[in-house]
This record gives sequence, structure tokens and C-alpha cells, in this order.
Amino acid sequence: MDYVLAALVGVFVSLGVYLLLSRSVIRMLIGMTVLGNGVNLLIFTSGRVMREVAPIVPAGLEVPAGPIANPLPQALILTAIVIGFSMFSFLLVLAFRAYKSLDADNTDTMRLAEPENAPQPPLSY
Amino acid sequence: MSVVAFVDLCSLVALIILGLALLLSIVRIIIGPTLSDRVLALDMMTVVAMGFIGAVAIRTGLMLYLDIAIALALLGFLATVALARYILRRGLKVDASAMEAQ
Amino acid sequence: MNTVIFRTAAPLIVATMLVFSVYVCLRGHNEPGGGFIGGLIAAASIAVFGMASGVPAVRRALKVDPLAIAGFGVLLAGFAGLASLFIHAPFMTSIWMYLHLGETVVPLSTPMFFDIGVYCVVFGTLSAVALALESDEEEDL
Amino acid sequence: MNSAFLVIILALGWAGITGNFSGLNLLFGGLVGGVAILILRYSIHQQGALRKTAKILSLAALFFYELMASAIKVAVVVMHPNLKSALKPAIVAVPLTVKSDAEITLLANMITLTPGTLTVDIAEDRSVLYVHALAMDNDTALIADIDNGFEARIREVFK
Amino acid sequence: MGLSVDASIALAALAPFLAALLTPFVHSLAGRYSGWILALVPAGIFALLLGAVGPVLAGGSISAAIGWVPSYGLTLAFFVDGLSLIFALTIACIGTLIVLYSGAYLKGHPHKGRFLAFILAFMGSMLGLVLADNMLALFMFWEATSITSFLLIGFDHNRQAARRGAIQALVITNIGGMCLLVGVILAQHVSGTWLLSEMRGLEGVLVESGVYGLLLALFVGAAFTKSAQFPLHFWLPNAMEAPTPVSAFLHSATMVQAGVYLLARMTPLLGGTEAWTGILVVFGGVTLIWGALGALRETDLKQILAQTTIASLGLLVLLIGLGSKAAIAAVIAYFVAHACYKAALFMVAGAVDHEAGTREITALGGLADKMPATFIAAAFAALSMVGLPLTVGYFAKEEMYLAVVSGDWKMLLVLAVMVIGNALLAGVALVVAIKPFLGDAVPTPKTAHEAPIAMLIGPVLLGGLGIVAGILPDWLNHDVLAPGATAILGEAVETHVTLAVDLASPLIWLSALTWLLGIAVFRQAHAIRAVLRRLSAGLGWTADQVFDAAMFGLIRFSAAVTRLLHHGKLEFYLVLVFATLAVALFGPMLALGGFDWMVPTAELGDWSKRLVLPDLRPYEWGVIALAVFGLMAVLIARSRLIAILSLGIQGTALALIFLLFGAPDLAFTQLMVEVLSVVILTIVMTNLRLDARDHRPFEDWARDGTLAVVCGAGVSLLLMQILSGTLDTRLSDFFTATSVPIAHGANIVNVILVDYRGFDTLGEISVVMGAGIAILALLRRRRKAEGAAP
Amino acid sequence: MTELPQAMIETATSAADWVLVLPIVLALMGAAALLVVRRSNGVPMLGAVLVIVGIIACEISLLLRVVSEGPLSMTMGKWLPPFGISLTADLLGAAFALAAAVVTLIVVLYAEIDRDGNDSGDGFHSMVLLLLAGVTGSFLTGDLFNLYVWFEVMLIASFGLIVSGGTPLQLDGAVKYGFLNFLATTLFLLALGLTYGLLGTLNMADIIRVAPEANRAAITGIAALLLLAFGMKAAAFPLNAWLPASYHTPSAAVSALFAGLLTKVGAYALLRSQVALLPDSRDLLEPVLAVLAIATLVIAPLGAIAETQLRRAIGFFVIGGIGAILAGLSMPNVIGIAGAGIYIFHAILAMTALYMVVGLVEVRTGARDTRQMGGLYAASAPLSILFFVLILAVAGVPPFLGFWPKLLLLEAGVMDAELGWVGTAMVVALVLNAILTLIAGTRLWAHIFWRNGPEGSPGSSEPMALVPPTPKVRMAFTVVGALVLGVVLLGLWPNPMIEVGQRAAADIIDPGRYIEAVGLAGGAS
Amino acid sequence: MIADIVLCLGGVLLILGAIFTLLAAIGVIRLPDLYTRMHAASKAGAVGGGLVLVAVALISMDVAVSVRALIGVLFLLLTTPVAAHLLARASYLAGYRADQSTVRDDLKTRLEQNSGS
Ligand code: NA
Ligand code: NA
Repeated sequence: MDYVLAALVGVFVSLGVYLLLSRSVIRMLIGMTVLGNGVNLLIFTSGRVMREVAPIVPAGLEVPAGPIANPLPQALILTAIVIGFSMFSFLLVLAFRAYKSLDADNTDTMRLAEPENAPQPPLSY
Repeated sequence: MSVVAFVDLCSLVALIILGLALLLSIVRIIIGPTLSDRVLALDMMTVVAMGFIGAVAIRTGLMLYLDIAIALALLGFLATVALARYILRRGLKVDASAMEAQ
Repeated sequence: MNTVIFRTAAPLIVATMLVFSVYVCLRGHNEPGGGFIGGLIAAASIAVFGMASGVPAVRRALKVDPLAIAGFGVLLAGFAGLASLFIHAPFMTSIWMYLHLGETVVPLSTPMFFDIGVYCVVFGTLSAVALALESDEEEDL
Repeated sequence: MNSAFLVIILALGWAGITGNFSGLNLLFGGLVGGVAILILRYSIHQQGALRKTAKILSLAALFFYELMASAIKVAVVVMHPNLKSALKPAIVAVPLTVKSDAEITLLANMITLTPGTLTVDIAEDRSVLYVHALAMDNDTALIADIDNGFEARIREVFK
Repeated sequence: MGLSVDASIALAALAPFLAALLTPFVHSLAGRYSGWILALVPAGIFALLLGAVGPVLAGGSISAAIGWVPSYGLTLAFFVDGLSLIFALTIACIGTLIVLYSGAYLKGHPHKGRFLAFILAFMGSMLGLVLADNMLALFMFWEATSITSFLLIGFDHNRQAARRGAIQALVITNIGGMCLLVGVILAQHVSGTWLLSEMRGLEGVLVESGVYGLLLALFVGAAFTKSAQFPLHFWLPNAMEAPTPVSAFLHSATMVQAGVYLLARMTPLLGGTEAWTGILVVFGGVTLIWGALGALRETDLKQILAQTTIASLGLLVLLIGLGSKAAIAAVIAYFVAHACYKAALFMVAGAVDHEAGTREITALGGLADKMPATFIAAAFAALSMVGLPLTVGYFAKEEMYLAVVSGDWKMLLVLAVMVIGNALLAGVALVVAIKPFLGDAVPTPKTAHEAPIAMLIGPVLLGGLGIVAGILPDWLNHDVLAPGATAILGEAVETHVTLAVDLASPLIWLSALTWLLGIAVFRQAHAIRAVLRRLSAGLGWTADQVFDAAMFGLIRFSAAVTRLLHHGKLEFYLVLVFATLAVALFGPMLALGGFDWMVPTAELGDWSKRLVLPDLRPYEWGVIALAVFGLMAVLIARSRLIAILSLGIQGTALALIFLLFGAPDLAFTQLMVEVLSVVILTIVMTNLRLDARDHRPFEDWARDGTLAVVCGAGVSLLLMQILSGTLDTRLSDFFTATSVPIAHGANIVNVILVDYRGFDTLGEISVVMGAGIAILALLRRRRKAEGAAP
Repeated sequence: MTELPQAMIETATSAADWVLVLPIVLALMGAAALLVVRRSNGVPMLGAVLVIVGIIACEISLLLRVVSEGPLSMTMGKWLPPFGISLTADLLGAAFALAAAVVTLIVVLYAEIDRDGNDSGDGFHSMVLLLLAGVTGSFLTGDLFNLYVWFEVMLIASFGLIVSGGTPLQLDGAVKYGFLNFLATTLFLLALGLTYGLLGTLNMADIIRVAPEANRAAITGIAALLLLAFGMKAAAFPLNAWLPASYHTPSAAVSALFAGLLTKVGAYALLRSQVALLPDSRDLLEPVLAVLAIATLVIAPLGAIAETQLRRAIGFFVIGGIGAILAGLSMPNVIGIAGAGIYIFHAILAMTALYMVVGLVEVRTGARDTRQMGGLYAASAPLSILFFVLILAVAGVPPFLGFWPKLLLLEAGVMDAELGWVGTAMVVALVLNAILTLIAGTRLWAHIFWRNGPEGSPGSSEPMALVPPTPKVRMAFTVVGALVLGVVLLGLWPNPMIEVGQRAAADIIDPGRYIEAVGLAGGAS
Repeated sequence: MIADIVLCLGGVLLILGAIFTLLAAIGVIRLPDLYTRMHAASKAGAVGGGLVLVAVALISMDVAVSVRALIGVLFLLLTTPVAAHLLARASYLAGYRADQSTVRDDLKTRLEQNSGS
């Protein structure tokens, strides 16, 4: 099942990439989220997958009775999810403000910082 | 058949049924036709997912998953409220063409 | 969203969510949950509250600037880590103390305070953002 | 429904979900609930205490019965081979006799969860509830049903 | 002497910099007398260096070293031998006169203090350059001369021509500087030492190394840019945009002579080969003739002098290339002569310009009456330049003819070039000295009268020096030429310049020929100028124009490249990133056999093993299908809001996957975050009126789709490659074993978060807090900005 | 379970060891505390200064300890490495952290020029401290995932700073900056996941130990991904578009902070990952690094020549500097690595100073486009000196600071030239870069300072009227002047820097001391 | 013994809840317009989801879990109708008209009166 999940990671990444190339800021954000999910799943799969046994030590025991799911990737993903969510929120509000100020959702038309018809540099000394 | 095995079987069957319900509920999200229909379906999906989690809890014997289900109910509500508000303010015009078709 | 039904039901929902969020936060060390999820649920409840009653009402009710709560959370987590300076151990070495109150033994530990710090940060930040976005919207209409 | 009552409810809820009814835990639950109520202090209006336990229970029983019935009814409709014939949707204005926020809310929610009806809106003057019915054969019967069923019992509970 | 001679050498090189730093204060205190006060610095250095003459004459050399970068084996080593002493003395001497001259020339100029500081810093750089033993230090002083001369040339900064001249000089000399740096590093790499003195001790270390050709090219390139050899000479005339004192200083004994100095210095290390001689002689010869002809073409006094400087530099390079004892002696003699007369003539030109208001020789005439002292200085200098007996210039000419007169046909060709070059220069000298001063008086923009004393000391003294030295041949032989030439060649050289005229020797006849031709050139100057101008007009372009074309071409090219790479389309930037990602994913795997695990090994049986259906239960398949459908729903969503709703599907599916595979905390968080993401997106979208669809032209669609699939496949395959190995579970085993007993927590994931890796979480909550601040900053400003707007 | 693994570090930690962790914790908690008090006028600025001074004190003592005792390590939570997160400071990390704190202090003081009373409460100082925390954490951490976390801390703080003016221009720049940088950290995370899957560890010292036994294709793939991610952060060609798109949009103080810190952290991460952590990947990646370095070196200064927007032009100088750092990485002998390390150090100081000077230029001329500038040379000699010195330092003209790393890099190139084409090509590229940078710099100088008025104004005209300096501007000038003076003095007396650089490079190439300091020197645990 | 019965009951309730949920999902697909679909979603959904939670409460054999499950059910019953109401109202006000088969629409009448006056 590792390999199925690995293939699923590829689907996530593909869609994320495709959406990131869409020029529409909101879609790009969605792409970023999908890509992030794909990466999280990748970390999860990287730690090898085990069915249904949560890494929680049953009450009264010192160590789990049997094998458990790998807890470390889970902790890493948790951190990554939280960070990803923070970044996502910021970029979303940024997109919102950019839309309000620049009247554009299409990145092709966001050209204030790098103007389309930038002047030729002066040929002088 | 022992009781435990019965419960186990029940949970397996329930999971399969709920899995099916999950897939069905996203059909409406995809086909719409209006935003409201999709929101409704999303709300529906949240509830199904909640049930799914409950079933998983029974299947694994980890009743703690229950809290995830409860929290999902809480947040699913929030999502629906937010979307309803969107519809109230922005209308359904994202699907103007679909409305005409209807 | 000014309907009587929502406005009336909201406080019940919000109160339940808040209590639940504290529960999820505190039991995180032993079961699924923890400061982050707890804070998230609490902030979500604030969002519901804001949608039902309006941002000014929420701000009035909260009294404290939500972002300051976030700052407090980081400070709390930081101090939880710094505490190990006093036991000559590296940063973030956990310290456990057991309070004996009658029969009950209440475990107090730096990881717990750390997790409460996490809760505060998430709650404070997300509430601040939710409220800011909400009020932004109201201005718009 | 005053704040102290709510705090007690929340404290008990706390003890319930943590599975520990010790005094200390109840106290802590009360503390948490208190903070929650403190945040909500402006939004909770004095709505009169709810004392009539028996009435509440009877209302609840009616409600759960109606809920199951409603679910089965909807299930039957959904699985009906000829949907068109099984459906007769309508949006009906139902005059309201209950007046307080709590009553209206309770009623509206219960209507939504019971057979074939769904609250869509309330008039601004709170005099009318607009209810969507799945299969309306007779509008007066529908209105009477609501008036005599939930509305009456809610009135009793809040009296 | 309290201060040892050795240490004082370092002081000689470093004092001018200190003085330059103090100049603004000195100037603000001393005002119009600042020139006089500051001239004490170079004068003092001159005196200090005189103290070294004795030891050098007696023992050959002095060295001094200051520790500097010991960890890199660098010492600030100075070294004084005949060559460096002659250069240093010349620099200090002329420097003194120039500072004095500048003090008067720039009287009342608002930036006079700045100017004097630059002059002093420049002089320090030059002194450091000629005194340095450490090649790296030599390079650093070399660069310092470029930078300080840049500031000096561009001193009249509000004129574009001055800025152009400065940039041009800097660019050309910096190219040379880079050659020098690489050459120095290479030489160090080959020889193992930074010190020239040590390197000279390693017989043939550079010449015999495998990189001799490269070294030669680098050092020669450096010298040629600095010493304005054809075809890199064009920056020098443009450097005349500088105030005249600068020209007088830079283009007589300093800046431009740095290249000559370098070649002379490197003679024992790189010289003596055919390539060395060939390159230096050919380029030097061409430069000599080109410069001399250029001088005849010009009418501006400074331009004329600049062109003659080019010619003289060519002559010096040619002589170094010849490398014989006589030639090297001629180098020293010519250097001294040229330094004196050229500095004097520039100062004269400056005085004329200053007093008469113009430097056009066609607009000047009969100034001798009004400016007699200036005229005398000019006449002295011109005599030396023409090379009449009793001047240093005469000896220089004799020595150079001596070097080539008895050689094969190649030498005769060189001789011819020398004679012609010298003759042309003699003609120019006469033009410069006679045309403005003699003949009929011409009305000038300003009413001319004698220049102030500070502006006269220099030219008169230097002009006179050429004569005085010329009547002391023995002193010249023993104290100047011999030590200098010895230092260059590394073997004892004796010279025999004499005042006695030996009519049997061909040298005197060659000199006579040179003078005769020079007079002829002078008489026909006007005609020659007309011809040359027609010729250059016929040529159509000059090296100068080529520079402009190259510079503007570079600017246009830069603009084109920059617009291409940074045209502001985020989408294009992302395409670049993902294309790189695709390469990063597939490149290493393809190159290093990363796909081997997919290929069946010997027995076919492996395939069946691999084709076995994954061990997944129906509901697990259902959840995976949910994820895929959710992703497809996002892809085909017709509006952004529908895409947002669909986003919820894949998020929920992912959470359920986590749940099914033993990660409740993850599932919990993922669900909460996913729902909240939808909520926030919705809240924001409530304010955005967007309904455009994702519509891409086919070629974009194909490109994006390909990139997406390739990247996705690459990630999957790399992951599978890693999954085909076993995981080292040390870490999780440890966490599992210690979570309850030591960390007192049953939820291992949470224990990792708050204890084992709590530090990560501390950072993580800071990110959350930071996001809050950032978002509030975004929203806050909006209100402020809109409140401000009308 | 027969026996519990020996879990905790037995020896007591001396309070002095805390200098390793305090800079990060102080910065984080300072940011939080300033957030709490952010509405009190003047307090945040003062608090930030105090906190940074404290951090600098810690870092000086840290650097001194590392110089005298070798790398210093502390594993959080008393856990044995590699189970806990190890903070590990070697010479490079400690020196960079100190440089970062110093420039941050100066920027905080400088930033007062474009802040007014209404700005209180915007969290500016919190974000600056957060940025510093992220940067310091990145320099000091010995754990790859922890590095990711600090990258994100840095990123979110930079987000907050880049939009803090809220102008449309800034928003546009921030969109590009935001997406590309977030994408870069996401790719980093992807590589991290794979690293864990392959090696089963995240501790850097541990990775150094176990990486040689791992599958080469996979390890090289991971290194390539890290190269991509850090290359983006470092603004290496062709992944550098975000930098010129955004660095000119925020206030000068913020630009200065970014220029000094952000790309340098990326470059530092490249140095760590490509040289120290995964040296086995170099067979394949070294030529790639070399090509990237050459392209960056040659193409970046072209941008500086072409740009008329002053700060954008300066941005290309920053990128060009990254090219020099990459050049050092692609020639992994001690000299080359030392060159790269010293260049990073130089760039932290010089690029920050340059942007701050540019900010002063903008204030005085009231323009952002060089075509509208002029007259500064006549008006302000001190400002002219600062600008000129910095341009020379950036172009690598001796004896300014930038010369020394260039010298080391050239030497490394010459040494490497005997082994293959990389060294030769690198020398040529470095030389080209120096020449083009100087052309660009002198053109800027001629246009902004020498020319008396805007483009097209007559040559002989009087200098254009400039905005007179306010007291705040004078204060800003003083602090920048102090920084530039430091740059000059370090250039004149480079011995300590070069010594530290060479030792640090030796430690990077032979990480034995590093591993030993973390406590993983024995066989596999 | 009682425990076994409770467990079996829990299993049955679980299946029942799943079936109700599935029916609700089918309803959401089959029914003709938003309002009718909402009947399916809110009722069958709440009941289905609620039943699963009750099943958890029964099977867990733990008071704390049971209390939480029941609180979850109550919460579901509290939020589902509110959400349905909000969505229905918003949709109606946004212009989503009921299917043509709808026999009567009092709300439409009222809205028309309001806009007319
Ligand atoms: Na956390
Ligand atoms: Na969802």
C-alpha cells in the first residue's frame, strides 16, 4: 500500500503544480494547498505506513504492546500542516488585498513592481 | 460468531457503506448545479465523514477518535455558515449559466 | 446572517466549543489533541460568535487584544522552555511536579504549559485574523 | 436560563467528557465554563429558567420519535422509484404563537428535524415561519400539526 | 636616525593616504594655503626616499615587511631597489609640485579639498605600487590608482564628457587590473610566493612553467591597458577631461607609467623570450607611431600632449621589449626625461588655459611676452622632448638608438620606427613650445598674464631639471641609469652616456636626422594635420567610438536579457521553477540508475510479485478514490468558489487516509485545518467578485500539463525508490520506548511535539504568531490607506 | 523491553552553554513581548534594541567559545542526539549569526527614518525580531527539520515586513515573493520527507554519518531537490526572479534587512547541504553548481546595468554576490569554501549597508528611479563616500571587504583549473562579474552622484535641489556610517576573518569535529 | 451478557446509521431541488451521523466516551437545523427558486409584496 500512496502523492503534486501555473492567484493558492497536502502525504509515506495502530501507548502500559505507526513523520507533518496553514492564510489575505488594490487576480496583469513597458536604460554616462 | 467478531463485521460493512456515501455525496459537489447545492453536499459530506470516523473508532477500538468526529461536526457547521453567508451576499451568480440551464 | 435562530443558537454552540477546546488541549499529552487543535477549535468558536453577533460585540466580550494573547502564548511556551535553566539542563528539558490536593494528584509539567502556550498562540492569532477579516467585510457592505 | 445555570451545565458536561466527576474536576469544569460564559456574557439574555423537567422530557421524547419517523419518511421518499409522484413540495407560511427567541429557535429547529418540513425563514416581525414541506397535501393540516405538536409543548416548557 | 630606513619605506607608501584622510580638515583650516601645507607631505616623502639612495647605491636594495594577513601568508612587504627608487622619487617630486600647482589652479573651487585628498591618495597608491614587494599588494595599489584616477578624471563631474572619460578609464584599467590579479594569483600558484624578490630568486620559475603563455598574456594585458598601448589607448585622451594638474601628474610619471613599471619589474621573471620581445616591440612600435601621428592631428594643447604620452609609452614598452642593457638604460633615461618634460608641459598647458582661457593652439600666439616664465619652462621642456644635447632627453635618445643600431634587419626596422617616432614627437614639441608663445599675439578669451608662483614652480623646476640632469652625465650614469637598469635586469649594468660628441658614431647622425625631420614636421604641421584629419575621417570610426558602441551595446544587451528573464510574469517564473524541479527529480535518477528497482532482475518471477494487487481494503480504496475524485473536482471546477469547495473533498480524504493508517492526531489537525481553510477562503471570497474560469490557451495547457505530470511522476518515482529500501527506525523506536517511562506521555506524537522536538513547535507557533501579525499588517494598512484617500 | 536505552544526557549543562540557544529564544520571546506591548509608543523600538543587544552579547561570547573550543552543541530537552533537536554552532554559523544580529540592530535604528508616530502597533519590531530569530535559528541549528522551521519563521516575518507599507507596489512584489518563496520551502519540505524516508534521521551530524551508506541515486536526487529549494532561497539563477521582483518594494530598512539576511541564509543552507551533509552527491551536482554559479555571476550584473530603478539595480548586485558564493561551493577545496563563507559574511554587512545608503539617497533625492536623481556628489560628501565605498566593496575592489573572498575564490579557481574546466570557467566568470559589476556601479555613481540633475538636464547646470536631511535622516546616516566603517576596517584588517573562514571551511569539509561536538562521534548507536 | 447485547445493539445501530447516511447521500443526488435535497441531508444526515455516535457510545463501554458521544449527538441536533436554515434562507434570498413542481410558495409572495410596497 506504500506504493499506492506514493502514486497518490504524485497525483497531488501534479495537480498542485498544474494549479500553480494557472495565473489566477486564488487557484494558485489552492494549488499551493494541494501541493502541501501532497508533500505531507509524502512525508507520511516516507515513514512507511502501517494500518490503524495509532502511536498511543494504552493506559497502564509502559510501551505499546505491538508494532505501532511511525510517530515521527506524524509529528513532522503536524508542524508542517500548521506552518502551511499559516502561510496559506497570509497568502490568501495578500491575494485579497492585491485584488482590491491592483484590481487583478491574474498574475499576468500584476505588473507594478516590474512594469510591462519598463524604460530602456539611458545610453549616457 | 462471537460478539466481537459481529461488531467487527458490522464496522467493516458500515465503513464500506459510508465510503460509498462519501463518494456519492461528492457527486453533488461536482455536478452542482448551483452553489447552494454544492454547499449542501459539502455539509453532507462532513456529516458522512463524521460517521466514517465513528465507524473507524469502533473498528480500531480507539474510542478517542470520537472527539475528532465531534470536532468535525463543530467545524462543518462553521463552514456551512460561512458559505451560506457567501451565498447571501454574493448570490449564486458563479453559476449563472447553470441557473439558466436549469 | 441576522436571523433570530442563528443568534439564539450561537451562544450555546460557542460555549460548547470553547469548553470542548480546553478539553482537547489538556488531554493532548495522552490522547489525540493538543494545544494546536484546541486553539483551532476555540478560534473557530470565536468565528461563529463573530458571524452571529458581529465583530464589535466579540471585541467587547474578549476585552484583551487577541494578538496579545498570541504573544502571551509564545512567551508562556518560551518560559516553559527556559525553566530548565534552573535545573542545569538544556533548553526545554521537561520538569514534572505533582500537586497533591487531597486525594487527587494533579500533574503539572513544563510540556503542559508549553501546550497551553500553543493553545493561546493559535487561539489568539486565528481569532485576530477572523475578526479582522470579518470587520473588513462589514466595512465593505 | 441564567448564566449560573449554564455554568453548572458546562461543568457537568466537562466532568462527563473527561470521565471524572471528582470535586476538583467539577470545579475546574466550572472554571472553564465560567470563562466561556464570561466571553458570551453580552449574548446570553435572561430567558427564564427551565424548570419543568417532565415537560422537557416529554418534548424530547416527542422530538426523538418525530426525528426517527422523519428520517424514515425521507428515506422512503428518496428510494421511491417514481420520485415525482412522491413529492409535492411547497413553502408555507406558518403563523407563530411563541414569541421569545429561545422558543422560536427551538421550534424552528425541531420543525426542520421532523417529517417533511424544513424552516426556511422567519418574517422580520417574527409573526410567521416559512416552512418548506416535502409532500404537502393540505396546508391547514400542516399548520395545525405544527401548532398542536411542538409549538404547544414548547409553550408549556417556557411558560 | 631614530626611525629605521626600512620602516620608513612603508611610511612613504602609507602616509599619503593618512594625509588624504586629513585633507578635508587641513583644507578647512588652511583654506587657500592648503596646497602649500599639503605639499609638505610629498616633499617629506621625497626627503625620506632620498635617505634610501645611499643604501641602494651601496647595497642594492632595502626591504621592509609589516605583518598583515598571516593566516593567508600575506605580509605588506616593501622593497626598494634602483628601479623603484627612481620611480618613487619621481613620483614624490612631481607630486610635490603638483600639489602646489593644484592649490593655485583650483583656487576658490568649492571642492578643492576633495581634489587635494584625491591627489594625495592617488600619489600614495602610486608610491605603494612601485615600492611593493608583495605582488598582491602591488595589485591592490594598482587598483587604488585606477579608483583614485577615476575620481580625479571625473572631477568636473557635471560634464558628461568628464564622467565618460572617468568611466572609460576605469573600465579599461579595471579589465587590466583583473588580468593582473589573475596573473598574480597564477604566479603565486606556480612559484609558491607572493614576493617579487623571492620569485626573482627562483630562476626561471615562471618562464619555464607550463602556464607561461597565460601568465605573459595576463601581465602584458594588465600593463597594456594601464599604459595605453594600441589598441587600448583610447581612454587616455579622454582622461584629459580631468583638471590639468591631474593630467600633468597621471600622464607623466604616474598612472600610465604603472604599466611600464610592471613590465620592467617582470622583465627578469617573464622577459627574454621571443614572445615577450615580439609582443612588446610590435605593440610598442605601433603605439609610438599611432600616438605621434595622433598628436599632430590635434589642436588642443592637452590633447596633443595626451597623444604624445601614448607615443612615449609605446616607445618605453618597445624598449622594455628589446630588453638589452642599452635598451633598459634607455628606458630609465627616457622615463626620467619624459616625466620631467611631460609634467612641465602639462602644467604649462594648464597655466595657459588658466590665464588665457583657451588651450586651442590655433587660438593662441605671442604669449611669451605676457607669460615669460611659463614660456621658459615650456622651452626647457620642449628641448628635452626634442632631445637636444645637454638634456636628459638627448641621452635617452642616444641610448635607445645604441640599443638597436647594430642589429639585424629587424632591429633596423625598429630603428626606423624609433627615428620616425622621435622625429614626429620632436615636431610636436616644437609646435607646443613655439605656437602659443611666439609669433603674433592672438586675442584670447581672458587677458593673459603670468600665472601665480605656485603654478610656475612646477614647470620651471621640472623643465630646468631636464637640463640640469643633462649636464651631469656622470651622476646620471652612476646614480640613475645604472642602478635602475641593474634592478630591472637583475645583473650589473654600466652605462656610458657622455656629453662628448663622437662624429664617427652613427648615433649622432641619427639624432641629427631626428631633429631635421622634427623641424620639417613642425614646419608642415598644418598640412600634416589636415591630411591626418582627412584620413581619420575616411576611416570612419575610432577606437573611442568602438568603446561607446560596446558600452551602449552592453547596456542594450543587458536590458534585453533582463527583460527576458525578469519580465514580471509570475507564471513564467513558476514554469522555470517546475522545469528545474523536473530536471532535479529525473536527472540524478536517470544518471545513477535510480530506476533499477523497477526493472526485473534475472528471474521473471519478480514481475508477478510486483504486479500483486496492493493489500488495501474496500473502504481504503474508497477513501483513496475520494482523494482522486476530489482532486479531479478541483481540476474541473468551473469557478474558484467551486474549486474551493472541492478542495474540501481532497482535504477530508487526506485526513481519512491519515486516520486509516494510524495517525489520529494528523487526521484531526488535517480536518480542522482543511475546514478552516475553506472557511477563510470563503470569507475572503465573499469580498472578491471573481467568476473567471481557468481557461488556458492550448499551448499553455499542454505545457503546464506536461510539467505537472512530469513533476508528479518524478516525485512518486523518487519516493518509490526510497520506499524500496528499509527505513532505519532508530528514532521512532527510541520515542516509543521512552515516551511513557521518561517523558510521561502516552500520545507519542504529542510528546514529540512538546518534548522531544518541542523546539520545532516553538518555531512553529512563532510562525503562527507571525502570520497573525503579517495578516493584521495587511488589513490594518488597508484601512489607513483608504482613510487617507479622498 | 529488556532495558531502556540510555535516553538522557547525564552531565549537567553549564549556564554558559546557553549562549547557544539564548539568541534564538530571546529573539522569539522578544518578538512576543513586543507584540503584547505593541501599542505603547516608543517601547517596541527600545525593547527591540535591548533584545538585540542582548543577543549580540550572547553571540559574541558564543563566537569566542567556538573559536577557542571548536563547535558547540546543545541537544534540546536533555535528550541524546539524534533523538532531540541539536543546536550546533560551528565557526561559520556563529560568525554569521553575529553578523546578522549586528545588521539587524543597525536596521532597527535606521528604520526610524520612515516610521512615524502612527506606525505604533503595526508589529514592525516584532517581525524584525522574528526574522532575526529565524535567521539565527537557521545558522545555529544542527537539525534539518529544525532548519525548515526556522526558514518558515524567517519567511513569515519577511512576509509581514514586505507588506508593511501596504502600497499596491508592495502587494504586487509580495505576491511574487510570497508564492515563490513558499514554494521553495515546500520543496525543501519535500526533500526533507525523502531524507527521512531514506536515512531515518534528521540530525545533520547523523546524516553526515549515515548518508555515505545510502542509495546514491536517491541521495543525489535529494541533494538536487535541496539544491533547487535552497537555490531559490538564495536567488541563484535561474530561480532568482522573486528577488528583483520584490526587494525594491518595501521600505529601505526592510530591503536592507532582506538583502543582508534572507538570501544569505539560503546560501548558507546550500553550503551546509551540498558540501557538508551530502558530499557524495557532488560527482553529479558539482558541474551543475558550477553552471549555476557562472550563469548567476555573469547574468546578474547585467540586470544592474539595465535597471533604472535604483533598488532593483542593487538587487542584482545581491544576486551577483550569490553567484560568487555558488562559485565557492562548486570548488570544494578549503580555499573555495572559505571564500564562499567570507563572501556570505561580507554580503551580510555590505548589502545591508548598501540598501540603507540607497534609502538615504532616495530620501534626499525624493526619487526611486536613477533617471530622476542627481546632484548628490555636490551636496553630500559623506553620503557619496558611503555609496562609493560600498560599490567598491561589492565589486570586490581592494582593500574593501569584498575583495578578500573574491581573492580566495579566484585562488580556488586557479587551483581547481588544473583539475578540469570548472576552475577556469569560474575564474573567467568571476573576472567578468567584477568588471560588469564595476561598470554597473560606476554608472549608478555617475548618474546619481556625479550628474548634477536628472537625466537629460544640461551638463553645466547647478546641482538639483535636494530634500534637506531631517534629524532622523542624520541619525540613520550615522548608524549606516558606523556599519560602513566596520566594513572598511574589516577590509583593511582581514586577518581574523580569513583565519576564521579558513578554519570554518576546514571544518565543513572534514566534519569530524562537528560530529564529535554533537556527540555522535562513536559508531552507529 | 448485557454487555453483549449492548455491543450487538451498537453494531446494528452502526449499520443503521450507515444506511441512513447512504440514503441521505442518494437523496441529495436524486431529489429535484435544493430544498427537497435539504430534507434528505439534514434529517437523514443528522440521524445517520447521530446513530453512529450512539453506536460508539454503546460499544465503547466507557462512561466518559458515552457522555461525549451523546454530547456530540446533541450538538449535531443543535447545529444541523441551524445550518440548514441558514443555507436555505440564504439561497432563497439569493434567488434560488424552488423546483417547478412546488405547489405553493408563500415566501415568494411575501418577498414580492415587500418589493412592491
Ligand atoms: Na503543535
Ligand atoms: Na471539509
